[in-house]
Amino acid sequence: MKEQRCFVKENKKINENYFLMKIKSEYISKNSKPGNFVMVNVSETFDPLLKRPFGIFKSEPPFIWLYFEVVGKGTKLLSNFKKNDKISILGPLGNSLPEFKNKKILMIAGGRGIVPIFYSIHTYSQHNDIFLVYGAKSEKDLNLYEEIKSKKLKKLFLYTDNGSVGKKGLVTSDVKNIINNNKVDITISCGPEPMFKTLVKKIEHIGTENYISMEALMGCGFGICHSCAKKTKNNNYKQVCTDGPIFKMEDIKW
Amino acid sequence: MKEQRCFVKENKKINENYFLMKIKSEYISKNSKPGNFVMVNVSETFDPLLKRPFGIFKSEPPFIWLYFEVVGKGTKLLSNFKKNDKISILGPLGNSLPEFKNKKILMIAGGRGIVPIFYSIHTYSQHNDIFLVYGAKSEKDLNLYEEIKSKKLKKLFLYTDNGSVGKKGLVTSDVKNIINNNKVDITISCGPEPMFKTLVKKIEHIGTENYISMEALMGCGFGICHSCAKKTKNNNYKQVCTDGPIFKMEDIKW
Amino acid sequence: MVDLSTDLGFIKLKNPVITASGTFGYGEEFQDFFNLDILGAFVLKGIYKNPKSGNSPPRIHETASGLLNSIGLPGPGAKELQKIVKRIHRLTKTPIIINVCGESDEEYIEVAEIFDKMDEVTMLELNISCPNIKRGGKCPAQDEKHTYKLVNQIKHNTSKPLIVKLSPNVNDISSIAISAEQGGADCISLVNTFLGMAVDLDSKRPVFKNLFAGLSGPAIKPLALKLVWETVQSVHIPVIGIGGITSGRDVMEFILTGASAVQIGTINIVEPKASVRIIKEIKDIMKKLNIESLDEIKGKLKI
Amino acid sequence: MVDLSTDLGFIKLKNPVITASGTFGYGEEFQDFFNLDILGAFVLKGIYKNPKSGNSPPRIHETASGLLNSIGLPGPGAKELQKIVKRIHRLTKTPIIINVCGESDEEYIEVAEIFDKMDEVTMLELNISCPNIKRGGKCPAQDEKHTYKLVNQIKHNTSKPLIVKLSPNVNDISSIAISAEQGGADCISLVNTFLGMAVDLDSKRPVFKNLFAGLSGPAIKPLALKLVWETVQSVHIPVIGIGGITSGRDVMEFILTGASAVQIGTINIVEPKASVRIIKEIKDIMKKLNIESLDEIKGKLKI
Ligand SMILES: Cc1cc2nc3c(=O)[nH]c(=O)nc-3n(C[C@H](O)[C@H](O)[C@H](O)COP(=O)(O)OP(=O)(O)OC[C@H]3O[C@@H](n4cnc5c(N)ncnc54)[C@H](O)[C@@H]3O)c2cc1C
Ligand SMILES: Cc1cc2nc3c(=O)[nH]c(=O)nc-3n(C[C@H](O)[C@H](O)[C@H](O)COP(=O)(O)OP(=O)(O)OC[C@H]3O[C@@H](n4cnc5c(N)ncnc54)[C@H](O)[C@@H]3O)c2cc1C
Ligand SMILES: Cc1cc2nc3c(=O)[nH]c(=O)nc-3n(C[C@H](O)[C@H](O)[C@H](O)COP(=O)(O)O)c2cc1C
Ligand SMILES: Cc1cc2nc3c(=O)[nH]c(=O)nc-3n(C[C@H](O)[C@H](O)[C@H](O)COP(=O)(O)O)c2cc1C
Ligand code: FES
Ligand code: FES
Repeated sequence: MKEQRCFVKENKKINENYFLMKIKSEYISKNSKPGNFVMVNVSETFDPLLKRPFGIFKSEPPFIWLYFEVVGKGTKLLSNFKKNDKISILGPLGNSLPEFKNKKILMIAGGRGIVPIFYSIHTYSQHNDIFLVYGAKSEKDLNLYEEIKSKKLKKLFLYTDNGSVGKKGLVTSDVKNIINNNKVDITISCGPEPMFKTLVKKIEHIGTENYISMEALMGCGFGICHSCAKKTKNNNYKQVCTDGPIFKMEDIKW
Repeated sequence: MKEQRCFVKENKKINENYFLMKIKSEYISKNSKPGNFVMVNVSETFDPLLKRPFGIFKSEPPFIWLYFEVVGKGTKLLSNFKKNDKISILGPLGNSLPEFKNKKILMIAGGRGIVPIFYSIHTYSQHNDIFLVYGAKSEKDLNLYEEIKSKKLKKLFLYTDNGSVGKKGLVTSDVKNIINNNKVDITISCGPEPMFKTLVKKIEHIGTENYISMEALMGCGFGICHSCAKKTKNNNYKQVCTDGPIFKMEDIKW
Repeated sequence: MVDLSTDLGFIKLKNPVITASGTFGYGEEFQDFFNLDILGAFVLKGIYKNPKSGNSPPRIHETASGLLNSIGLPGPGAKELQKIVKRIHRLTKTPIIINVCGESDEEYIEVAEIFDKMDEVTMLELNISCPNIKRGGKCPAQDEKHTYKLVNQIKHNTSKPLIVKLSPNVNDISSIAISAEQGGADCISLVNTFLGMAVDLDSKRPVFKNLFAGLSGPAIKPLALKLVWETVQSVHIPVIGIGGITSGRDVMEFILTGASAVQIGTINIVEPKASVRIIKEIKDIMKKLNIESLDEIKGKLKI
Repeated sequence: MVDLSTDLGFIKLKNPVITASGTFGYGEEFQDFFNLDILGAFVLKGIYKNPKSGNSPPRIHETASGLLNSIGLPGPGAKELQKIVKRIHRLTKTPIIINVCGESDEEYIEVAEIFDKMDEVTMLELNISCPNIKRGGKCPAQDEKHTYKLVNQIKHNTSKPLIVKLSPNVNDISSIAISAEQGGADCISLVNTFLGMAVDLDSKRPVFKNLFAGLSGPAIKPLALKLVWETVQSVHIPVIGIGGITSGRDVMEFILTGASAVQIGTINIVEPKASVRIIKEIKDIMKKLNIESLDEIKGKLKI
C-alpha cells in the first residue's frame, strides 16, 4: 500500500453516468489482487476533503482501470479528469479473494458491482468454470456487455429491469436454479445492498461457498478511522476497508 | 455585467509562472473597455470559495484573453484549465479609462501590470502617440516582449532588475526624463504597490494627467462586500471594484 | 405546482429564500442579475445611526470553504438609508428588512424607531450579534440579560415585526434564544458569523486589525444547523436559519430541522445569481420528494 | 541546519508535529508510509477501561472542507492497549502519548493510573472533550469545576506529564484553560472537534444516531486558531494547537500564535504521509524566513 501521484491515461465516458479510467501505476497494478480497491483523491483542494474508494476493475501492469458511476460531487470531479492529468491514489487496499482451481464459480454482479467481478473473471477463468449473472436497470446501463462477452465464460445470464436486453427482472431472480442446474461450488457477488439482502435469503443455506464484495462509507481506506464499520452476525463490527471488502456472506449481519 | 459559463479556448504557458488564457465570451468581449476586469471562478467546489479578479488583457470578439501569474492556490488551479474546459466568469467589471485623442501617452507597466496597459495600447495607439516603459525581474519575465513589439509604439523602454534585457534598473528609474523629453500629456500605469509609491513621488507634481490601475483584495468584484476598500487623500474609502480599478493618481492616499 | 410559501406568523413570504444582511448590498446592486421580485424577502446591510467608514483593510481573508470578514459595517447612516429604502421600494414589492445596528442600546433604539416609521419597511432585524467590534468587546447577543433588555426596549418602542439575529459565539444558544423570545422577539434569525482568527507569517501580525473576524460560508454549515436545531427546540416563535447555505438542498435541510425560512449570505458574494438557482433547486427537490408545500417538511425531522 | 525542536517544559520534542488522537490509529498502521521516528510525538486513539465497539454507522459525514464524525471511540480496552503499547514502543522511540477517556471520573482515573505505570508511555492526554457522548450530555471540559476537579484528581494519582485536551464548545475557553492549569495540567491541547449536525433529506432523519457529531478538518482552522490564541493568553503552561492543520504554514501560524507544538488530525486520514510533508514544509519555511529555531517565532505575534 502506497500513496502515489499517477497519470491518467484515459477517461472514457461509457454512457451518461459511467466512466472507465485508465491510470498508470506500476506499483498498484503489480501488487493488486481481485477484490482490492484504491482510494482516489478527486480534488487537489479540501472540498471534497476525503478520498473516494473504487474497486480495481482491471489490472495489466503498468496500468489499472477504474470503472465508476457518477453519483455525487466527488465522482463528478473524477469524470472531469483528462489524459495526462495527475491523480493521487492510495492502494492497493483491502483483502482479496482466495485462489480457486477447478471450481464452478457463479459470479453475480448488479450495476457497478461488476467491478470486482470483472477482475475476478479475468483471474479465475483460466482454471475454473465461470458463470456470470449480470444485471442493470436498462440496456444502456449494461455498459460492459462487449468487454464481458470477450471473456471466457461458461455461461452468461443478462437481466435488465425493463427487459431491454436479456431477461426482464432482477439479477437475483433465477440464481437458485442456476446454482442447482450447474452444480455451482462457489458464488462471488457484488452489487447494491438490496441485491445482497435478497441473495442472502435465496442462497445462504444452499451449500455453496459465498463470497461478497461490500461497499461502506469510508474515511481513510486503510484502517485507522473506523468509519467503515459493518456489523457481523456475532454483533461485532468489522472494518470493510481492512477486514473486507471481501466477506463471507454468512459473516455479515443483514 | 453578467455571470456566464464560458469555454476556455487556449491556456498557454508563457513561462514558468505566467499563462495566457483565451476564453470565448461574446458578451464580455463586446462590452469591455480598457481597464475592465473579470472575476473568475477557479474551482467548481467551495475551496477556494471566492472568485479571483483578473484584468482583461485583450478583447477581440468573441474572445477575451487573460494573462495571469501563478502566485497561490487559485491561480494554480487556473493554470490547470485546458482547451474546452468550462469556466464561470463575471464581467466586465470596474470602471475604465476615458477616451483620448492626439495625446502623448506614457504607459508604465511593472510585471503583470502589463495587462491593462496592453489593452490600452491596443485601444489608444491609433489616435495617440504611445510610449511604453515595461519592466520585469529578468528576461524570462518579459514574456510578452514579442507581442508588445508588434504594437504601434512611439518608443519602447525595457527594464530588468538584472539587466538581462533592456536597461538594468527599476521601471521607474527614468520616468521623469522620459516625460520631459517627450512632452508626455498623460501617464497610465499599473504594477505592484512599491512601483506606485515610487512613481507618485516622481511624477505627481510634474503636470501630467496620471491614471493608475489598482489591485486590491476582492470578495465580490461588483460592489457589495466592501472588501476592496482603498483610502483616498481625503480619508474616505473608495471601492476598487466599482470606483476603480482605474483611479487618478492624486486621489489615492499612498 | 409546488407551493413555496412560508408563514412567519406575522407575515407570509412567497418563498423561504431571504438574502442575508451585508451580502446583498441594498438589493439594487443585484438588479443586473435578476428581478428582485423572486425573493422571499431581503435584508439590507447593517445600518448605524451615523455614517461609518468601516475598518481599515484587509477586510476579508479566505479560509478553506469559508470567509473571514472584518468589514466593520460601513454605511451612510440611517437618514441616507431612508432615501435609499424609498428608492428600492419602487423597484420591487419584495419585503424589505432593515438590519438594525448600534454601538449602544440607545443607538439601537433610535435606529429601530427611524425605520419603524417607514411604510416601505416590512420588518426589522436586530443585529445584536456583529462580531466585528473592538478587541475584547462583547455583543449583546452574548449575554442573556442584555439580549432580553435590549429586545424588550425596542419592542416597546416599535410596532413592526421584530427579528432578533443571534450570535453563534455563545455557550448555550437556547438560553439566549429564550431571552430574545421573552423580550418580545417575533422571530429569531441565526447564525451571524463565528469568531475566528488569521495570522500572517511574513509580517508576524494578525491579518485583521481587530484581531478576530467573523467566519461565514459553507465551512460553518454543520455548526449553524446544530444551533438552529437547538433554537427551534427552545422557542415557540419562528426561526430563520442562516449559515453556509448554498443550495436548495441546504435550504430544505434547514427547513426539515425546523427553520421557517432561511437567509443566504456569502454565496451571494461568490455567485450573484445564487438565489435564483436556489429557488429553482427547492422546487425541483419538492417535486422529487413529492412535497406540495413546505409545511410537509418543516420541522419534520424524525429523531 | 534549522532546529525544529520545541520545549514543552517537562519534555523536549525533536519537532512540533504530533499526530492527533483518533486519526493515527496506534501508529503501527502508518509504518508502511513512513518511519515513525520522524514525528515529534504521537497520540494513540482514545482508550476506555473496557473494550468498546463504537457507535452504529454512519460514523462520518463529509462537509465543505470538513468532516463530521461520531465514531464513538471503539477500542480494545486498557489492558489490551498495554500490550499494543509495548509492541509499538519496540518500533520507535518517538514519545507515545495515551489519550485517556472515561465515562465517569473514576474511569478516567483508573485508565490514567494504568498507563501512568508504563515506562513506554511518555505523557498522558486527558480527553475530557469528546463530543460523541449521549444526546444532551456534556463532557467535563464544558464545565470549569468539573475540569478542575477531574484534572486535580488525576494529577494526584499519576506522575507522568499531563496534557489536558479541551473542547471548543464552550463560552469562554480561558476560564476552562485556567481551571485545567489550576487543577495541575502540565500542558493544554486544543481543540477537540466542534459540535455540528447533519440531516438526511430522503429519510428525514439526522445523519447520526447521536444527533450531533464533531467537526474537524480545514474548515475549523480559523476558529481553532482563535481559541488557541485565547488560551495562550490566559495560562502559563505550554499549549498544543490543534484544528484543521494541513501544512507547514499552518503549523507555523499556530506557533506564531503561541502554541509550543501542534497536533495534526484529519489530514492523516486523507493523506497518510501528511506529517512527512508538513515537517519538510516547516523546514523550508524556516529557511525562507531565515529562522534558525522555533523559539524565534513562538508566540511572537505582534498585536
Ligand atoms: C470498497 C469500495 C469499492 C467501490 N468501488 C466502486 C467502483 O468500482 N465504482 C463505483 O462507481 N463506485 C464504487 N464505490 C462507491 C464509490 O466510492 C462512491 O460512489 C463514491 O465515493 C461517491 O462519491 P461522490 O462524491 O460522487 O458522492 P457523494 O456526493 O459523496 O455522495 C453521493 C451518494 O453516494 C453515497 N456514497 C458516498 N460515499 C460512498 C461510499 N464510500 N460508499 C458507498 N456509497 C457512498 C452517498 O451516501 C450519497 O448517497 C465503491 C465503494 C467502496 C467502499
Ligand atoms: C482588479 C484586479 C486585476 C487583476 N489583474 C490581474 C491580472 O491581469 N493578472 C494577474 O496575474 N493577476 C491579476 N490580479 C491579481 C490576482 O487577482 C491575484 O494574483 C489572484 O487573485 C491570486 O489568487 P491565488 O488564489 O493564486 O492567490 P492566494 O493563494 O489567494 O494568495 C497568494 C498571494 O496573492 C495575494 N493576493 C490574493 N488575492 C489577491 C488580490 N485579489 N489582489 C492582489 N493580491 C492578491 C495574497 O495576499 C497572497 O500574497 C488582479 C487583481 C485585481 C484586484
Ligand atoms: C461580508 C459580510 C458582511 C456581513 N454584514 C452583515 C451585516 O451588516 N449585518 C448582519 O447582521 N450580518 C452580516 N453578515 C453576516 C451574514 O448576514 C450571515 O449571518 C453570515 O454570513 C452567515 O451566513 P453565510 O454563511 O450564508 O454567509 C455579513 C457577512 C459577510 C460575509
Ligand atoms: C475520526 C476521528 C477520530 C477522533 N478520535 C479522537 C479520540 O479518540 N480522542 C481525542 O481526543 N480526539 C479525537 N479526535 C479529535 C482529533 O484528535 C482532533 O482534536 C480534531 O480532529 C481536530 O483536529 P483536525 O482538524 O486536525 O482533525 C478524533 C477526530 C477524528 C476526525
Ligand atoms: S475507512 Fe477508515 S477504517 Fe475503514
Ligand atoms: S470586491 Fe466586493 S465591494 Fe469590491
